Amino acid sequence: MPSTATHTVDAPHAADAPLIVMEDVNKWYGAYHALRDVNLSVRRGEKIVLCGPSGSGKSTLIRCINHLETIKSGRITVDGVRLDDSTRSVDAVRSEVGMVFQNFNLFPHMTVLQNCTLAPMRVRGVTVAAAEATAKRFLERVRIAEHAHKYPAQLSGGQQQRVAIARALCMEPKVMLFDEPTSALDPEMVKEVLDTMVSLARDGMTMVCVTHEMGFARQVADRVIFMADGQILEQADPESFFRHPTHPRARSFLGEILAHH
Amino acid sequence: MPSTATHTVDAPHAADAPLIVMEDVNKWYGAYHALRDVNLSVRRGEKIVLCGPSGSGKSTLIRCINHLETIKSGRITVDGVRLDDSTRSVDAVRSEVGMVFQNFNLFPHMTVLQNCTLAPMRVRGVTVAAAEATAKRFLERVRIAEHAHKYPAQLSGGQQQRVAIARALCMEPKVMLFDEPTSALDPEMVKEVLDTMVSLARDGMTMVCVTHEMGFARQVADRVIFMADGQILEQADPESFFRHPTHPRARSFLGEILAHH
Amino acid sequence: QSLADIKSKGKLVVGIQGDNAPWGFVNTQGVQEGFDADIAKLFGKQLGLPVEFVPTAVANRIPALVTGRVDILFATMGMYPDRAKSIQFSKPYAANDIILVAAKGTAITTPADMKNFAIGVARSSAQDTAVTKVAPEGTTIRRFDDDAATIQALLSGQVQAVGANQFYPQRLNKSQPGAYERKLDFVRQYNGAGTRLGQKEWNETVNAFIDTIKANGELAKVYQTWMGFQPPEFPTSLEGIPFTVS
Amino acid sequence: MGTTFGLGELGFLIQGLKWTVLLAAIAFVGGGIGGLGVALARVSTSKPLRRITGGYIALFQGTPLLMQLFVIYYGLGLMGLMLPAWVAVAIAFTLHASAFLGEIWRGAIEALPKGQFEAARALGLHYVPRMRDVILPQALRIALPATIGFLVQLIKGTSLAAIVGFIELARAGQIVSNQTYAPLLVFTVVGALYFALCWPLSLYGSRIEGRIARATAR
Amino acid sequence: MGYTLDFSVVIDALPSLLWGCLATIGLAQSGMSLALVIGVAGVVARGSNQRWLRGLVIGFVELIRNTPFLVQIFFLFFALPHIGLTLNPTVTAILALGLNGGAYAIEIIRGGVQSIDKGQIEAGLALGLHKGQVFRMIVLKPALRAIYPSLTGQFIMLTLTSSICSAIAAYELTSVAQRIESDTFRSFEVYFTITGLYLAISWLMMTGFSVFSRRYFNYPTR
Ligand SMILES: Nc1ncnc2c1ncn2[C@@H]1O[C@H](COP(=O)(O)OP(=O)(O)OP(=O)(O)O)[C@@H](O)[C@H]1O
Ligand SMILES: Nc1ncnc2c1ncn2[C@@H]1O[C@H](COP(=O)(O)OP(=O)(O)OP(=O)(O)O)[C@@H](O)[C@H]1O
Ligand SMILES: [Mg+2]
Ligand SMILES: [Mg+2]
Repeated sequence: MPSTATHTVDAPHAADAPLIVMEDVNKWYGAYHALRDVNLSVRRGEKIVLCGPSGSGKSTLIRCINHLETIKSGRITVDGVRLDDSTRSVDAVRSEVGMVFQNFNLFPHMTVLQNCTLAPMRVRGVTVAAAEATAKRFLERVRIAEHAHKYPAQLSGGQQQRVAIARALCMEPKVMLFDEPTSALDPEMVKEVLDTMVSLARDGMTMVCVTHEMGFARQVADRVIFMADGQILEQADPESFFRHPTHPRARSFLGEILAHH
Repeated sequence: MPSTATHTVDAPHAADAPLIVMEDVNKWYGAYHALRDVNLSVRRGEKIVLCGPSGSGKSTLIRCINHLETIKSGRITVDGVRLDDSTRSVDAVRSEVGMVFQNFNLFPHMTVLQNCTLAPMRVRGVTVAAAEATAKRFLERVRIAEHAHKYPAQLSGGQQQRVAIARALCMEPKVMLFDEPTSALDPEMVKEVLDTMVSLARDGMTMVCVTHEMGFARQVADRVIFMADGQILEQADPESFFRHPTHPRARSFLGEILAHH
Repeated sequence: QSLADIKSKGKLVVGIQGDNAPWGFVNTQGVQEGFDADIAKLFGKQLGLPVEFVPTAVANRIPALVTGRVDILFATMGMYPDRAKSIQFSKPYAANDIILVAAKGTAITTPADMKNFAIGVARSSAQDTAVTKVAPEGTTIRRFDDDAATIQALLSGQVQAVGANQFYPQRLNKSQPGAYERKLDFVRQYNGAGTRLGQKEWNETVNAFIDTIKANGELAKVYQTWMGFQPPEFPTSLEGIPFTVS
Repeated sequence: MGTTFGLGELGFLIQGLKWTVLLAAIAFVGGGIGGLGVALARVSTSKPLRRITGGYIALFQGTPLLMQLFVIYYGLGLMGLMLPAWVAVAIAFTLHASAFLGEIWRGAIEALPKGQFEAARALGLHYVPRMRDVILPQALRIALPATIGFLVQLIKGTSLAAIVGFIELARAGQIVSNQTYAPLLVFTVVGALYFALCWPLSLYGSRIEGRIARATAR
Repeated sequence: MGYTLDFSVVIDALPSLLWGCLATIGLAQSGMSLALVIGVAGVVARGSNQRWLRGLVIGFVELIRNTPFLVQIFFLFFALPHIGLTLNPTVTAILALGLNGGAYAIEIIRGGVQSIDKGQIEAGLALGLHKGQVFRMIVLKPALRAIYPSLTGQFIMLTLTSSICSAIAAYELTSVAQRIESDTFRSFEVYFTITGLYLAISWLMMTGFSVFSRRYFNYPTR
């Protein structure tokens, strides 16, 4: 697959080259400057946790990576493919990037299995049988195979979110983006989803997660990135970030988050 | 006011009599048994935190107290008035019980001030001037007086929830019920609402709170009640409850809640 | 209801067509005009009562009469035995020639030729009755709400011929001079005034009035004004249509 | 006899337009009052009341307006109730509009979040202030676009009053067309007049709709 | 009033009335199908980035919604022949019903599409599906479900509107009734009867719609 997407290769496509590179990215919503000169590079297999106050641009950042938002200036490269607004580059990138949303966004009129087979069949042109076999494998993986023939509305939030993860995995992406995957869940369901994500991380998946689950960050993140006002203000490994946040805004943010726990 | 509501007084109306008494309460939703033989008595000035897994009946329990739900069997008495489905008893109880919802439920077509004066004027027959004076006092109290002439949509979630608290207080209730008042809020806003609730508790208000904010429970609760499957499984002071939960379901629930914090 | 009732009411309420020039129509000043209106005014003059017109459409002429909304119909009512079961007709006071009109080149010489064409008529009109009776089985007959739509259908080619009354040809030739002609003559049909069944005295009053205007030349004057020709001979009886209450 | 379409004819059509507006206004006011009652009955706790109004709505939404006018106008006459034409027409249109507006407003009331009802009840507000101060102002605002849409339908529907002898716009058009024998021209003008009357309303309706959509999107 | 109701003429005419009902249902069905096609196509065109196309759709919708059906059908029947397009009354009626219903359907379906959570579309795009695929496979069905009541309500209205098609001599229930009335002069009986028949037709259609909806929208929602 990747070989079809090499029409705008910028960097040597080697195994140690970064998987995602954002350079001087600026994003505006009308007059609002949502991302300011963002630079970020994600290695293969790296797990990144993105945090920061509401409105700081976390969602915007990860949505730019698979071109759900267009940027004003700067460059974004995913696995050697430069995102340049062309349909071909967008297609190439999207089929390598899986995304999981806060509100699951499962398709309500399709069963769990249909949710998982739709994209492989329509985008990759895989046969029904092959798509279903893959789907079952990943549903197994998120421990929800027995609900394959139910509709999303018949599942709990935690189960839905695990299906959403399986659906993204069925495209066998190189990187997974998570946008607050547990914040719409009841407290008891948070754990089952986090467990799934932890096991995914253990298997070596490259991940970029927006989340406020600090336990998760401690457990799996290689790097915690703190954003505010559309800028990356601090990056560090979790231990140092939680122990000694250097930026005052990061300190006060951590204070608020942890105060009532 | 209470003197007009004594037509079904069951207990001596003394200062040390419990304010709320639920005896053998059973509630069904169609074929679903939502509350099973619930017994609960709340003293004047007592602060109770209700917790338990989703669907355990916490909301149902507090909604029964002010007759938003009708019960199948058992007795509920509030400040000596027996709730017996008669309009008079329901009126008497509702005007003594304030309620704050998860989704604020402010009236969007009225200003903050109008939200707060509506019920005192229509239910208690208070004059506009008196109602506004009271409203301003309580808006002051929740530190939101400067927004009195704004509409709910112009406020943040935390501000809206504080208005909802003030609105309930304007009826000068004897007890306040809270149903997950912070769970629809962004993390940074949770604190301002909890602070308001803490200060209310300090002033001696009788409170029954459904919440998963364990910090809050530790700080103000006189008693933590754990529910599951429509039953009260455990009651204890916060320290013992968090240290040594006796019921296995309470233990696993606490484990899940606290795991990722 | 008798003459006395109407006199005591102080006015004569007449059901009339509101949109069927030149028989009965409301002009652009909102005033009721036409052949029937003039006849009704003569009747009012004879009774010494002011006339109030209630414009009706073809479909509600009879309901307006039988529910008592009007005292009498001067509403271009063709006299048929079927209608005579619902209302009481007077003696005839007008005649109407029912014909078939088509473009000059259209090959219609006998009623049987109608089968090859779509024929338009105004629904429930005398033309409708005549064409329906004469046309061979299987002829396409299209029934429109009124004369204007029927004529428009012919002009725009939606039908190739129309069942017409004596006024159609001049209308059609005004928009396309010399293009249309009379193809077939069906019937001469007579119009009478309508009253409710069983009102003997009221029917006699109306018949007496019609006799009077036939005799004193008033009817001829009205004929000249609206049709440009003299009234024909009127029959003294029609099969199945009593002119008087028996 | 025959005339051509000129200023006099246009004036006549505009006379008809006045009746169209008046009829629509009567229907709208009558339907507004009746519709409020129907909507409240539909959301009430009384099952018979809900059933009866439900049947009433089904009847009036399930038959053509033309038939309703005819049956009420002449049906009342047949029952011996002789009303002036405009009263009969006003009754028919009021009944018609009540059914439609009642259904529109019921939908709007039910579309409100349940929390609004509960918050009002929890504050101890009784039925009348609960409806008047909390529920209806919000429901009517949501329903405004649909209400305006129905008003446009109603204006167009008054054309059917012609069958009971009203000379409103459509009927005036028919009359002029029968005098000028130019139905195409006449009905183009009639269409344009209806459009001139209805379009501003429609525009206003969709503007409000947009505003509500933006407000609820937040 | 000296008038007694006599339904015997209606009973005699029952067969032709029932044929009229079938004709009305046929007209309505064809009109609805056309309306649905116009509706979906119109929504797609309305969302195109071609300005003139959007303008055309908006203009069409406004024109239809703000003029009476009678004027529209007259126009099609009498004006189209002037540009060489002579359609028979039935075809004209179907076309008029389709265009009229289509204009309303565009607005209704558009509302349904807008009611779909933007997240659904984004989830589809993020999976690599194209815009057209997202519309067909993800948006359309839930959107139709969301607006199903208003769409079917509009279709019932369209069926009742078809009674106006008698004005261009199309064959349907009202024209049959008018024919019987002009033969028998039994206006009340005929109008009472067809009022009942229209009620039966709309009831039948509503039943059909709800059966279809239970079949097609068979997935649960919260
Ligand atoms: N479509 C949009 N149009 C205009 N402004 C937008 C849009 N989407 C986001 N914004 C603004 O951009 C800023 C960043 O938004 P973003 O959603 O990326 O924040 P976030 O860090 O994800 O916040 P949260 O924690 O609340 O999800 C916010 O101020 C937001 O209001
Ligand atoms: N109106 C209703 N009709 C039917 N079942 C209901 C209704 N309301 C609640 N239930 C059911 O009753 C049970 C208890 O509901 P309740 O809302 O009291 O739970 P809860 O403890 O407040 O849960 P949560 O933490 O999710 O708010 C649940 O299983 C719920 O599905
Ligand atoms: Mg976000
Ligand atoms: Mg709850």
